[in-house]
Formats: sequence, C-alpha cells, structure tokens
Amino acid sequence: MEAARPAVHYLNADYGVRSWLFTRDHKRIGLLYLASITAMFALGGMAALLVRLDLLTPAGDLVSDDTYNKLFTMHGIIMVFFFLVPSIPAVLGNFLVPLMIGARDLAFPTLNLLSWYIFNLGALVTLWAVLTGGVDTGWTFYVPFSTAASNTNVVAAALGIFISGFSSILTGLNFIVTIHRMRAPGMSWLKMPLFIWSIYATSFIFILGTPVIAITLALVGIERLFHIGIFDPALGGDPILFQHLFWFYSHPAVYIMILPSMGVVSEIIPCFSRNRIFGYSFIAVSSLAIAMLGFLVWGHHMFVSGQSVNAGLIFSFLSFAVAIPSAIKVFNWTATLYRGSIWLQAPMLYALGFIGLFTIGGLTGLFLASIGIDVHVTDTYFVVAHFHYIMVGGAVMGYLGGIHYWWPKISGKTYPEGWAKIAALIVFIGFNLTFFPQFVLGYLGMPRRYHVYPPEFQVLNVMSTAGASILGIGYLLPILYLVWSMRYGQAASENPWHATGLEWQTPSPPPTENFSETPIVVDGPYMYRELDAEEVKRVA
Amino acid sequence: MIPSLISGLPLFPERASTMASRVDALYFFLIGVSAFFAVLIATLIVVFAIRYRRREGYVQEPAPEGALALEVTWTAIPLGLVMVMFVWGASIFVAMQRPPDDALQAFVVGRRWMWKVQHVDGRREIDQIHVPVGRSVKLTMTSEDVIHSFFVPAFRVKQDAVPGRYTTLWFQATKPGTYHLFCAEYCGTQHSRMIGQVIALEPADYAAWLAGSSGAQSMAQAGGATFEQLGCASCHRDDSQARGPALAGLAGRPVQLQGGTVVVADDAYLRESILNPQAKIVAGYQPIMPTFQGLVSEEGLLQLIAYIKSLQAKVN
Amino acid sequence: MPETSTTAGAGTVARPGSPGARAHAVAHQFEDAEQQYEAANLGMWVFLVTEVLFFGGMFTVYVVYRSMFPAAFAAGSHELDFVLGTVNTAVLITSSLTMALAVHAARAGGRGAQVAWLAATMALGAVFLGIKLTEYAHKFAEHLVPGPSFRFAGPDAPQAELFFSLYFVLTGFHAVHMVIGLGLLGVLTTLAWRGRFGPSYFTPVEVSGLYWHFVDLIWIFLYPLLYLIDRHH
Amino acid sequence: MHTSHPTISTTTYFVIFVLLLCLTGLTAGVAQIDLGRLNTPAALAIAATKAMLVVTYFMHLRYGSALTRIAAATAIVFLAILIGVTMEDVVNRRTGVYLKGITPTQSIGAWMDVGQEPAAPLPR
Repeated sequence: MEAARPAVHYLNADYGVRSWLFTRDHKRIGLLYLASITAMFALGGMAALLVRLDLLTPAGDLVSDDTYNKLFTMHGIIMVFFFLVPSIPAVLGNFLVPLMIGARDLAFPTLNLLSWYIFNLGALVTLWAVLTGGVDTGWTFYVPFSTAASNTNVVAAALGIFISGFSSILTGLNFIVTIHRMRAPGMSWLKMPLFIWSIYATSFIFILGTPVIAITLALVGIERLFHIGIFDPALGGDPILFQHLFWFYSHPAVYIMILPSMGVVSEIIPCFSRNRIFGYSFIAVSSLAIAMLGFLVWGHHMFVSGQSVNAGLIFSFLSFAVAIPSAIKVFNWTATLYRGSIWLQAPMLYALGFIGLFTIGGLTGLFLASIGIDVHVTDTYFVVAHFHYIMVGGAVMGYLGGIHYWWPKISGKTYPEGWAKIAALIVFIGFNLTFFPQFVLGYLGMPRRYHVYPPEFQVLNVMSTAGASILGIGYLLPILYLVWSMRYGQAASENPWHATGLEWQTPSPPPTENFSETPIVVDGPYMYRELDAEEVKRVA
Repeated sequence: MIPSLISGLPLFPERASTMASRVDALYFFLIGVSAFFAVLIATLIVVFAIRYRRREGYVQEPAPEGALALEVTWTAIPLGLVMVMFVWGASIFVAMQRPPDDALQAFVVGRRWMWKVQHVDGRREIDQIHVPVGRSVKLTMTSEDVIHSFFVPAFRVKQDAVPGRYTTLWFQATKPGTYHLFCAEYCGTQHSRMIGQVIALEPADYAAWLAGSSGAQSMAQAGGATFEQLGCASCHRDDSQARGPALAGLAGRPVQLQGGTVVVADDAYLRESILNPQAKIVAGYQPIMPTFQGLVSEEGLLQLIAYIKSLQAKVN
Repeated sequence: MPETSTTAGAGTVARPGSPGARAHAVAHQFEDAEQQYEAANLGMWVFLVTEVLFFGGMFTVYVVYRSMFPAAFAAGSHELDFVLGTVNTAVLITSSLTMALAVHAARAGGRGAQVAWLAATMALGAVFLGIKLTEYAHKFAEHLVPGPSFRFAGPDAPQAELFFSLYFVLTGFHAVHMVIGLGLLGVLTTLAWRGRFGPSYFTPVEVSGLYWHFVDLIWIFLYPLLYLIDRHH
Repeated sequence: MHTSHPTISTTTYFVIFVLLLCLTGLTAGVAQIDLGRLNTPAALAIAATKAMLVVTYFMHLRYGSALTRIAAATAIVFLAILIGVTMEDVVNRRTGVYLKGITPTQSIGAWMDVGQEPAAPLPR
C-alpha cells in the first residue's frame, strides 16, 4: 500500500510564478490562501502584541488613545475578516474537499482562483485604510460612531471587507455545488467524512450571512460618503437596527470559524484513537443544527442595547438552545477515545487541546446567554476572554491541528514531530495564561476597548500580557519548522497516519488530477478494515 | 512575591446593590455547573489517553455507531440544566427592567466623553452621581452623539444610552461607598476616560448633600420656562380654545389615539410627541403640531418631560 | 507507525462509460455534460440565494422604517413618478419574456433567433435604465436627493429623507445589477453570434437568464413598495 | 442530452407574459382605490403572485431539481427570519412598557396600516 513519492505531483507539475498565479488547481489555490492568511495573521498578531504591551500599565504609556483604538480595530478586522473566516475553509477546505469526496477539482475552478484575487484585493484595500491613517471604529462599526463621529478611514475599511465578502460567497457557493453534485460513486450523505459535513454547514452560513454584512457595511459607507441618513438618529433612523443587521452575519460568523475546526477535530480524533467515531450521525446533524440555530441568536450581543425585553428573552432562550449541539459534539468526541488505541502525535495534542479550550469557551458562553449575568459582563473582558477561547482556543487550535495532520499530504514531507509537540504544549499553556485572567477581569468590571484602566486591574493584565508573549512563541514555532520541513523534511508516505478517507488513498503530494481513477466508496468513514475484492465489485 | 500578588488579587467585584447578590448567586451556580463539566471532560480525556494509550495487538472492535440511550442522556441533561439557567437569568433580567414605582428619578445624558447628570430638583453633576442607600433610583438616559453605556460593576447593572431615544436603568444601593462608573460602549478617542463615580450615601448624609448648595432651578421649573418660551401653552391649554390635548395628569396614563390604539404616555411617548408630533395623533385632535426637532436640546427635552409630569402632580 | 494494519473502506474502479461520453465542452473536473450543466445551474441558484439576502438587508431597513414612519413614507412615495414606475415595470417584464425566449432559442439552436432575442432583451434593459436615469434627474432637480441639499415640505421631512435614502439605495443597487446583466448579455450575444450555443450546450444562456429574471423579480417588489404607498390620496 | 429538462413552449411564455402585464395593471389600479389597511397586503400579494409566475415558468423552477426548490425556499425562510425577528424587537420596544400585561400598541402587521385614512389630510 505504501507508494513511493510520485515523480509528478501537483507541486512540480508546472514551475514558475505564472503557474501559481494562474492555477485553477484547488490544491494550489489552497496554498495561495495559506500564504495570504499567514501574512494577515502575522499583521493581526503584531497589533495584538502592541495592545497587550500597552496594557501592561494602567496609564497605557506605550501609545496614544487614538493609536490604541486603531490597533485593536486593526487586530479585530484583520483577525476576523482576513484570518479566521477564511482560515480553515479557504486553506484546508480548498485543499481537501475534492480529495475527500473523490472529485478531480471543485465545480468552478476559475471562480475559486477569482475568490483568492478578490480576497487579496479586499485585504489590500483594508491594509491601505490601516496604513494611511487607520480606522478606529472597532471591528463592529457601530453607528452613529462610524457614520458621524469617527474621522478615520471608515469607508475604505468597510469597502475592503465588502470586497472580501465576495470571496467568502464564491468559496461557499463552490463548496455547496461541489458537495452536492460531485461526490464519488457510493459516497452517500451519511458516508461523507465529518469534515465535509462541517464545511457544508459553514458554506451555508457563507451564503446566507455574508451578503447581509456586505450590504450593511455598504450602507454605512454610503451614509458616510454621501452624507445621507440611513441609520442617523437625527432623522429618526435607528442605530439598533444597524446592530441587528450587523449581528445577523457576525454571530453566525463565529460558527464559520468554529464549525470547520470541529470538522478537523472529528477527523483527527478517530484517526489517532483507531476507533470509529462515536455518534457519527449526531455529530453530522449537529453541524447543520448549529448553522441553522446560529442564525437565530444574534440578539444576545444586544441585551443592553435597548432592544425590546421580549426580544432579549427570546434571544436568551435560543442562545441556550444552540449550546446543546455543541455539547453533543464534545461528549461524542470524548466517547470516541473510549477503548481505542490512542496515539498522542502532535495533531492529536492539538485536537485534545481544542476539546479542552472549546469546552471552557462553550461553558462560559452559557454565562453570556444567561441574560441576567450578561447585563453585567457584556462589553467587558469576560466577553473578550470567552470569544478568544472559541475563536483562538477553538478555531486556531483546530486549524493548527489540521495543518499538521494533513501536512504530509499537502507538502509530501513530514514535519519534525518533537518540535510540533513542544509547540502544541506552548500554545496551550500560553493561551490559558493569556485569556483565563481576562474572565476574572471581566467579572470585576473592566470594560473592553479600554486604553487606560483603574490600577487594581493591573496584576491580571500583566499575567495576560505574559501569557501573550508565550503564545506568540507558540505560534511562531510552527511557521518556522513547517517552512523548514518543506525543504529538509523526510519524504512522507501516501498515508503516514494509516488513516481512512479518500484523501489518503492517493499519493503524497497528490497528482494534479487527484486520483488516477475515480474512486468508489463502500463503507462509511472511519472504518479501519480491509475491503475484499467482492465488495469492490459489488458497488462497481 | 507571587503569593503576595495573589493574596491581593480580587476575584469578585464588590457587592453594593440589591441586584448584585442575585446576579452573583446565578454566577456561582453557573461556575459550579461549568466546573463540573470541565473537570469531567478533562478527567475523561486524560484517563482515556493514559488507559488506552497505543496498545500492542490492538484490533478495532466492531464498535456500535453510537448508543441512542447515551446520546439522549447527554442531550437531555444539559438541556434541563440550561433551561434552569434560562429561567433564572430571565427572572433577574425582568427584575432589572422593572423599576419600583417609588424610585427616585434622575436623568443622564451621555456625551463624548462625559456623563451629565441632572436630578429632579435641578441639581447637576458631571461624571458623578450621588444616590441614597436603601432607596431605588431610576435613571432615564439618552445620548447627544454616539452610543454610550452606563455601567456600574458594583451594582451589576449596565444599559446603553442611545441617541434619539430613552433607555432606563434602575438600582438600589445597599452599601455606602464610592463605586466605578464606566462607559462600556466604545465611543471613540477617550472612551476609556469616560469614567466617573457613583457615590452612595447613607440617607442622612444624602439629605445633607441635598441641602447643601442648592438653589438651582428644579428640572420641572426649567421645563416650565421652556414651555412658555416655545409657546406650547397657546395650544396645550385647559380651556375651550385648546387645539392640543391638555397635559395635566397626562404622564403615565393611557392615551386613546386615532384609529383606536391606546398607548401609555411614558417618557418615550412624550419625547416622540415633541420631536415627531405626527407619529401618534390623539383621538379628536388635528395633526397640526409642528416638530420641535432641533429646537430643544436633549436636556431641554428631559426638563419639558419633568414639567409635564409635575402638572400631573398638581392635579393629584 | 501504529501497530494496526489499516486500509480505508474504499477501492477504486474505472468509471463505466466510453471515452466519448466526455464531450469537448465538458471541463476536466466533471464526469459528463449533464453533471456540468447541473453544477452550473445549482451554482447560479445558490448565488441568487445570496442576492436575496443582499437585497434582504435593505428590505429589512425598509420594513422597520416604514413601520415607524408610515406617514412620511406615504408622503415620500407621492413624490415618485407613478407613470414612469409603472411603464418601467412593464418594460422589465417584457425583457424577462425576451430573455426566456432567448434561452428557448439557444436550446433549439437557431442562431438568428438567439441573437435577436438577446439583443431585444438588452434594448429593453437599456430602456429601463434610461427611464430610471430620467427619474433620478427629476429628483435631483426637485431637491429630493438626500443629503445637504434635500428639501421637503411638511412635518415629515426628516423621515421622508430616510425614505428617499432607501429609494436611491434600493433602486441604485438594482440598477447596478441591471448594468452587470447587460454586460453578461453583451458577451452572450457575441458568443451566440459565433454559434456557440445549441441543443448540446446552452448553459451560459440559461444561467444568465436566471440572473436576469431575478433582477426582474426584485423590481416586481420594489415597484409596489416604493411607488404605490397610499396612492389613493 | 438534457432529457430531464423539458422545454416550455413559447406559447406558455407568452401566456405568462400577458398574465404578468395584467397583474401589473391590476396592482396599479388597486393602488388607486382606498381599501383601508388592505392596500399594502393587496399590493404585496399581487407582487408575490407575479414573482411566483416568473420563478415557476421563466426560471423553470417547476421543471428544475428539488435542490433548486430547496435553495429558493431557504432564501425566503432566512429572509423571513431576518425581517421577522428584527421586527419583533422594533414593534415591542417602542411602547416603552413591557411585560405588565399591556398589549403592545404596534403589531407585526402595523406597518401595513398605511392605508388607513387619517382624520385630516397631512399638512403640507
């Protein structure tokens, strides 16, 4: 079964810059996205580092008020719209969706490449806004601050996000059509890998949510540019209406970040437990349930905004409801470990770390759904800590786990296992040290987006900054050794983890056409056994 | 050094209002439930990872796809728990939305980057508000520019102040002291400097504070002056010449509108009727009142409303 | 290496079918022309779902403000040109007919008919935009464009300004979609002229048709929501 | 090749076209009549009928796969969620009095009340 490294594969099928910039191969486009979002992650990370350094002292001695505001805005906009949202879908999703369902490519390869160009255009416009004076609205662009009060580059930043929204839409559209129309013979819905289910649910949100944020930011830009009132309270316009429209996308956007990560973890756990995943259909259906219910809970960001009490109560109830599918996933992952044969390689460490951090993030979400507590902790560091546990502890851990897990397939090389384990440990420790103190800070009442703060909050802030520096090292390490391994790593075999799944049935790195022959699928996913010739014949 | 730091490290904010202990009780319940599940999951993962670590000769068992009973159990138990949390949290929230009828009134206008407070007797404060211990205080708030949020951690209350409308917030201090007042909704450059103090005084001290340095016009008096100045009385009068509804006794009462709907003449209604008179026409009157948008400041509006309310007091 | 010897529950087999099944127009990622057609068709429908939500954001603003300021919206609506709006509705519906006939012709394969119907659709689209521009010009002349120069008599002026903001935003984004549609049709007409479409390959005409009909759909709702408020007064 | 997609006859297209024009005339005419609060629902019902005709025949939804019907339904459902839930807030928050057994003066249908006749013409 162990095939030698193929002579011709997608990486060396063609050479030169042009062969990359005009590629329509989903695997190469995935790598193009990897380069783009890694650069954005570095920029967003630097902004975060400056924010944390500045918060070492209560007086905020490092930068001015305005600079601080622009830094956290830059951090938020870049990390949300240009790193977290595209991270797993555009990199791993692009690379893996056709491989996992046995297709030669996505349905619309040209649109796929176009989406990468659109993404970069959006990113450049936003960076231009940041570099020529910055934006200070926060990533939330609340009106009337963004339309009437801020005198920074709001229109350009909104335009950049508007543009990049189309890359999300094209990516989601491509995945939905591909998953519906191009699965290999025999791959029924309940035989799809769970990663595909999660990407499908994510695409759903891309399609339904992104256009609403696009038009909302367009309206903000138009109001600012032409001095017409759309949300202007002086004309009777309603600033809270903006918040409804904004969170209709931006709450589900959190699920855009976490669902693919859950999909990655659902691949890693069974592989490194040598066990069939426990409760396959419950995990699959809960992804869809999260995507759907996720559209019904946006108002929990607005409990103190002045929205109606009825609406607040309804949103609180539904927010609790959306916790259930997440809990189901965590229990099923844990049950998958039971009586398996657990192999603690780096991807597994990331996956187990994900479960731990996501559990904390999810449980603290209950505090925020609980409307009586939310009144106290909303807009404080409690919220900051909570969403970092989900979006960084959850989404980024899953992303890193996935990158390690599929790195042999992507690059054809193995990464240095020892370094990878150390990095996973550093990330886990650094993350908790950074963000756990922020729960305490938030309950004590420290509001978010505060440049200066009362001195009694300093100890916890110093702990958080110390953790952030450890976390920074943890994120730097994989970048270094993964790049190193591309040149110096050992050649990887076709299936180094002895995993199931169609992507492991083709050489590493895969040929441009993915499969020499269209594969057929007999069993459900995660079945660790041999097929006999009889079965192959029956389906064929 | 570390132990000394930890010992001086606060974990919970001061509890200085009636709401604080209610919120904290639910908070501790949630911490208990969360800790139980977090420890449970973490223990299971660690135990499984050690107990089932890569075994020689392992052959995957023909494991079931799942177990329905187990799935139902771990769906139902969390569902039951979160419903308890929902009802508990909702009851606290509803209480937060219902100021007692005997609450003292004060008015707050947020503005970048300060909190302007005016008491019913006309006394003004900036970035601080004096309140008595043991008496409910209801704040009616708005903003002159962008959205702000009035946040007193020691009281566990928070409410956005939104331009163009009124929001309310109430609390009852239980302990004398000086507490942080934060702006919790990001509002620009000096957002983190839009802070102040809530000074809770024993009733006797509060009375003394009230007695000192008074002499300012009360809010209702100031509102009355505005009422005259804008010529409101030419239509809103008690005799047969009245072209607008009489205002005495109006505040807080239901009003019959054209088309048969009934609204309660609360602050929001009074405000809307001054700024956008055509929105709700009282049954039996013509829609002839001009808008006073731009002619009255936010503070002036609050004073006018206080004046209208004082008319009610006269009748009673 | 893990000790358990594993192989996935999958094998490979050559897909049945002759090499001729993959016609010249089928892209490499598809198995056959049928799959390609269905993918393109579904892709356009999914795109239209995003378009519904894109306009949906503006419709939400509309519904909220109209519920708050019914009188102002009625007053604003009275300032719109009822006749031009109605004529434009008819023009756009006619263009939908010609578009449907163009798709029909592409399926049948008649080159002349394809080009004729596509050109007719473009002409009608241009007429629509022309009428729309005329209306815009009138609004500029009457100071009904929101912003510093906005003038509106009556007590509802501020809220009427909101109505006109929405009027321009909704019809403006609709017009942008029309312009994009005209661009698509221009390309299609050229391709049809070169005889690219016929019974075995008409997907581009069909999916562009879906887009064009969708733009018509949006207008079908904009017309009563903007032009017909309280007309009987 | 595309046997699963039967073509619609041109006659059908023309019939639908005539229907659409008639409905346009109808909605323009109905708008001139005072139907009280029913004017807006009537206009929207006619628009929805026209939209159904366009989607069903011009856009071939009737002959397309179930998937396209699901896509169309999804769009409508989620748009309804966006508008409906937002209106739930807008309608209930405006009275300023909540949860005390007082019926909100505005209902979801209230925005359709435009057709109601005010006691006097609006001052200009």
